[in-house]
Amino acid sequence: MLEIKGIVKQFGAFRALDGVDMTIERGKVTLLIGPNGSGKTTLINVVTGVYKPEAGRVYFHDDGKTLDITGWPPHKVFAQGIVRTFQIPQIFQKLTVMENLLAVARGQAGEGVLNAMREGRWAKQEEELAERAFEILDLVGLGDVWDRYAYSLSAGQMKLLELARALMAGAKLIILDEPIAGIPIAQAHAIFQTIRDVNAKGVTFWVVEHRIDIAFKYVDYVYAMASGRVISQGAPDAVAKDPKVIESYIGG
Amino acid sequence: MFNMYDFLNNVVIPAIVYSNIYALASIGLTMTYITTKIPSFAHGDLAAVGAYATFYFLYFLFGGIKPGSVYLAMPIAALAGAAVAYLSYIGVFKPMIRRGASVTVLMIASFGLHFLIFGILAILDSIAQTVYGWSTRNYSFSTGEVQIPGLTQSEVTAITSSVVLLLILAALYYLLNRTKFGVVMRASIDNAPLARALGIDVERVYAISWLIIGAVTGIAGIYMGMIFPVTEELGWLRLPLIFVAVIVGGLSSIYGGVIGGYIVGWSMVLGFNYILNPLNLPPEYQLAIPFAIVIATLLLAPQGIAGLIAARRRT
Amino acid sequence: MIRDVLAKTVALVIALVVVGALAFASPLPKDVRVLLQNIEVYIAIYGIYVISLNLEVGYLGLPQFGKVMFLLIGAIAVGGIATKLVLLIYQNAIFKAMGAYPLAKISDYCMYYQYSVTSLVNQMLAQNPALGLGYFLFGVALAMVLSAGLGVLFAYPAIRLREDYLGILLLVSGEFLRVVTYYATPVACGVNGAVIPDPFAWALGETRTLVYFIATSAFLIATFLVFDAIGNSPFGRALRAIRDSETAAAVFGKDIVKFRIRVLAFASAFAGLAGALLAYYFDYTILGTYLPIYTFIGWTMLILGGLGNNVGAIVGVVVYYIVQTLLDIYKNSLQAVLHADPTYLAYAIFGLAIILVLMYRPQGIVPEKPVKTIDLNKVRERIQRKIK
Amino acid sequence: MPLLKISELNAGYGKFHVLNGISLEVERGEIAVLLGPNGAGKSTLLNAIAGLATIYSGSIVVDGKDITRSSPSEIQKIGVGYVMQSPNNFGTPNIFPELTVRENLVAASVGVPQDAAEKALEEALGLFPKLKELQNRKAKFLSGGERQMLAISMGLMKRPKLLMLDEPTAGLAPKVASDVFSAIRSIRDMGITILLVEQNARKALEIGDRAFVMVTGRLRYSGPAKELDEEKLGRLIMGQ
Repeated sequence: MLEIKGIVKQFGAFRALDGVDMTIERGKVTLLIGPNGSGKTTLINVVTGVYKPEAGRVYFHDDGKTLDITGWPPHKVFAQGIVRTFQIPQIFQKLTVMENLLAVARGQAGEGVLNAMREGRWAKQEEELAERAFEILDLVGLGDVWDRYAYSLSAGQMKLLELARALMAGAKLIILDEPIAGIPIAQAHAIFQTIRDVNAKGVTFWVVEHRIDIAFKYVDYVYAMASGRVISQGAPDAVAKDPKVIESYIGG
Repeated sequence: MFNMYDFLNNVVIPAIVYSNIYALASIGLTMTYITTKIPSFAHGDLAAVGAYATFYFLYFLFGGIKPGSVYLAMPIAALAGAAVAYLSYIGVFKPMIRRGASVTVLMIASFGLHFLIFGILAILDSIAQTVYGWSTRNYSFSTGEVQIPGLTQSEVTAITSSVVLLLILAALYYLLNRTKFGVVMRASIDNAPLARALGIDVERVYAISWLIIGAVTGIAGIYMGMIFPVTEELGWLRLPLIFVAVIVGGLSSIYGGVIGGYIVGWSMVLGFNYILNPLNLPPEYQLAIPFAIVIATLLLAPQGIAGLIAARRRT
Repeated sequence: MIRDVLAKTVALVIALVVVGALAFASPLPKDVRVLLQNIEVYIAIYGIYVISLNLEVGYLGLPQFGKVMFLLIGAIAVGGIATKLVLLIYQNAIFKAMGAYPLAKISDYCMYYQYSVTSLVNQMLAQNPALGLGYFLFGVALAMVLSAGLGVLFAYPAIRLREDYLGILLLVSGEFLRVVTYYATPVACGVNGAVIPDPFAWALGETRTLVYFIATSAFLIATFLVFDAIGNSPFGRALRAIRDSETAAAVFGKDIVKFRIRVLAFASAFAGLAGALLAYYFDYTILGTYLPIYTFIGWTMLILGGLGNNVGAIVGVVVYYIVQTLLDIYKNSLQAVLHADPTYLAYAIFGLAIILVLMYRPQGIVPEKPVKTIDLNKVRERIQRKIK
Repeated sequence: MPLLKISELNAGYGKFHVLNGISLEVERGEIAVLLGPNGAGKSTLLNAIAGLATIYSGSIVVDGKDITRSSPSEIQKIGVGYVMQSPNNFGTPNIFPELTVRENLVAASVGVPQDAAEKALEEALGLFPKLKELQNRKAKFLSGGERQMLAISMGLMKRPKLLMLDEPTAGLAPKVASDVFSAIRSIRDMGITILLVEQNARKALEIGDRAFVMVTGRLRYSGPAKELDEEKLGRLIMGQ
């Protein structure tokens, strides 16, 4: 679904990404690991249009078409159905859980100042959106707290809310940046279980996560990066045993 | 024909006096901003507090204002300004910052504080008049300036305010660069999380900076009182121009604020003499000149003077 | 229309009718009624002003510290432009009576004979209520259009900058506009102040107040309805999302600058409307009096009442006027105790109140409620039935 | 009596739980190294000891004194020095960029009597001769290695009993990194106990006396550094 070819990203004299090739398969959950400073977040930023790469291309395959999305601005990448989350949850604190979802739905007729007053123009759409939002909330396990204010959620629920919001925005590919950082273990497992559940409905995932002992149990394919290069890839078990990966964590 | 005497009297002297006043007031507001990130709407009121403290002190002591006596009252003005500023920080801003208040919320709190100080000053003023018969309203401090034979009062004020500004800048420079407290204060401004990790009580450092802010602004109040009528609005009416000076100065350096104050003062006086007067425009338009400058600054160089200097250094 | 919004609007109408009846047709003593009448008109006007401020501050989190600018623009539209239009219409009649064309030498008109001209114009307007109404509506519409345009224009340099810069720029712009228009005599007679012909000159005494009460109340009701409707719509929800996290809103495709411009234009238009109503009701305006203090009085009302809630906005205005009026009533006895004008006490009280509210009850008297678009509980039940 | 004793510590930042039941002991005069993948909670543990994180339960005792509820400055007085990661989790560097090298050291000596502070300053400049040459340069103009040396010197200004170092060699060239490691050894030789968080596990195990391995907020290994070989470490980190 996403094809990354020979990406190079340079910050001054520092080569953050040094020819990265990666393929994110449709319908799979792909994990990206690597020590600090290995270039994981930089790679996400290149794909989502925050940075422009010096070399290499990013292709997005969807609906039987191939788009070269290299260097597209963030909102255009978003428009293609690629949504990312942040390490620190950026939720709308004083909106309810439900509103957090409704607020990010695409193409809302009621978001113009004049249309806002004409309920007839958006009420039907709003009903449909609400139905979809409830389904998503039930799917990620936030169905019971839909009318709570977002600030009252636990840290784990906030991460789930970010996931739900990405789904609401109509994402085909969701890029998660450390979805279980700072989450107690039981809840962390629950989040990955939810990721699998959502994945079963056809959404592709690309996850960056440090807590590999948990993450490995839930993913289909793993890439390991070190110093701006891919050093290993394959099934979770194989990557976990790869001496190069262990070396990257030990050697520094 | 260029007339040196007119030029001195109509341009240089007033420009220096205005500039010094706005520079003095900008020092405090810039410090408020770089320590606690609050563009405080109550800043002008600190100047009014200084002015009123001067009045009450001198009336209490001499029953009026005698030549040179304002300098006797200067420590009192500084003390009063410092006390009110310190209380504002400890009582209002510190607890709100601790609770994670946004800049906008802090700005609103600061105008609540403005209302409070303003109201109290006005009430005290009325009491002073009706109960003690001290005619403080719309008074001017110009009679309290020292008298130097052969010099007009404006000329003396131009000199004394420059001396005071320089002394304060020198004292601040010494404090910030040559004392341990100064190093600690700059450290707290530069990198507060690290300062905390190193065991520096950052809140205490800020509280002390508010003392300094209040003291300097209290003194600014005395000079404001020399050319503007003293009322509870003394500082408040000047606040928009102080903001202009601080923004033009770049909101990040005390010296930038002083330069901003000079730009405000000179632009008003030069604009009055060489634009408004020849074009027969009303003199009050001189207020519009600094406003136009700040709008231009925000459009072209939002980082202000300090930002421009920093940018030059980088290249 | 959303039922909840309609219900609140109906409640507002009933409240206005009840106090209207108390003020104009009740056995209360005359001075009490006059007091009530005046307060009601002010509450209606400031209600519009604060509701529009709420959209900017409470919903979008925009630091609108230049709000008074739009009262000023309203005053310019009425006292500076609409007034001149009426003078132009009646210029021949005025020339016949006074021997001069009022607009020919504006400074003379302002300084020497604007009072006599206006009383003449009022006599003629009293004969022609339709023209009066047209002149009234023209002033109001002009105020709204000018405010919307200038609001965006003045905010534009800082619209992309941080909140503190934007807030200060708006404050300074208000002062800029005030100084420039005040000292330019042709705008609205400068330091003399502009006398404004009364569009409802046919109504005299208490009837005039009643007309203004009805007019301002009608505008308040309309404003409330419009702002509460857009507040409880996907638009209002998007604004609050931006307020809570600009980063996330931008990531999910919201164009923040576009929303800021829309809100500024829309809210400013209604603040301009409030300014126009104030000018007409007062039938006199001095542009120099539109000081930043009125921005902050608006904020005070909003903070006390409750940010992000239009009911709170009105409650805040009412509370402010109740305190103000009580201080007015006990003015003399307070003055004796305090040895000072109680107005100053009001400042101190409101200042303290703002600080205390921000520290201990930041949600204000009436807290913000979730945006109500459709009945979500119903949707929820329907879905749960479907699952079963 | 161990210098540092942590029992059943649960900690994090506000709502974010990071550490789960950490118990460990560090003896006087040793170099203890704390290893583990990113996000394991190593920095959070150091922050918790320094009084900069939220502690939900458990206790931290330094030199016989319970510091679980103490403020950062009290903890420093008891004798804990902390050299943060750069940038740390507040997003700031571990030095004051706008201050000169000397001023950085002066700022770090807050609360130390004047003569002791001056002595410590001379000592710190003696430990890193390079810094002595650069003492009047603003810290923002220093190289990466010089910055780390400055940060370590700042940690020493209060003559701590325990010095905590968070990734002092991150992003440094190998030559510079090994200078830093030898400096850490000489600090230990001054009698200061060291708790070191390192990405470069091999190097760290070389100089360490004791090792801890953390994975996802829990302690997975605690014992002599020599007994922790790379294979074992690899298995721990990979969660197997």
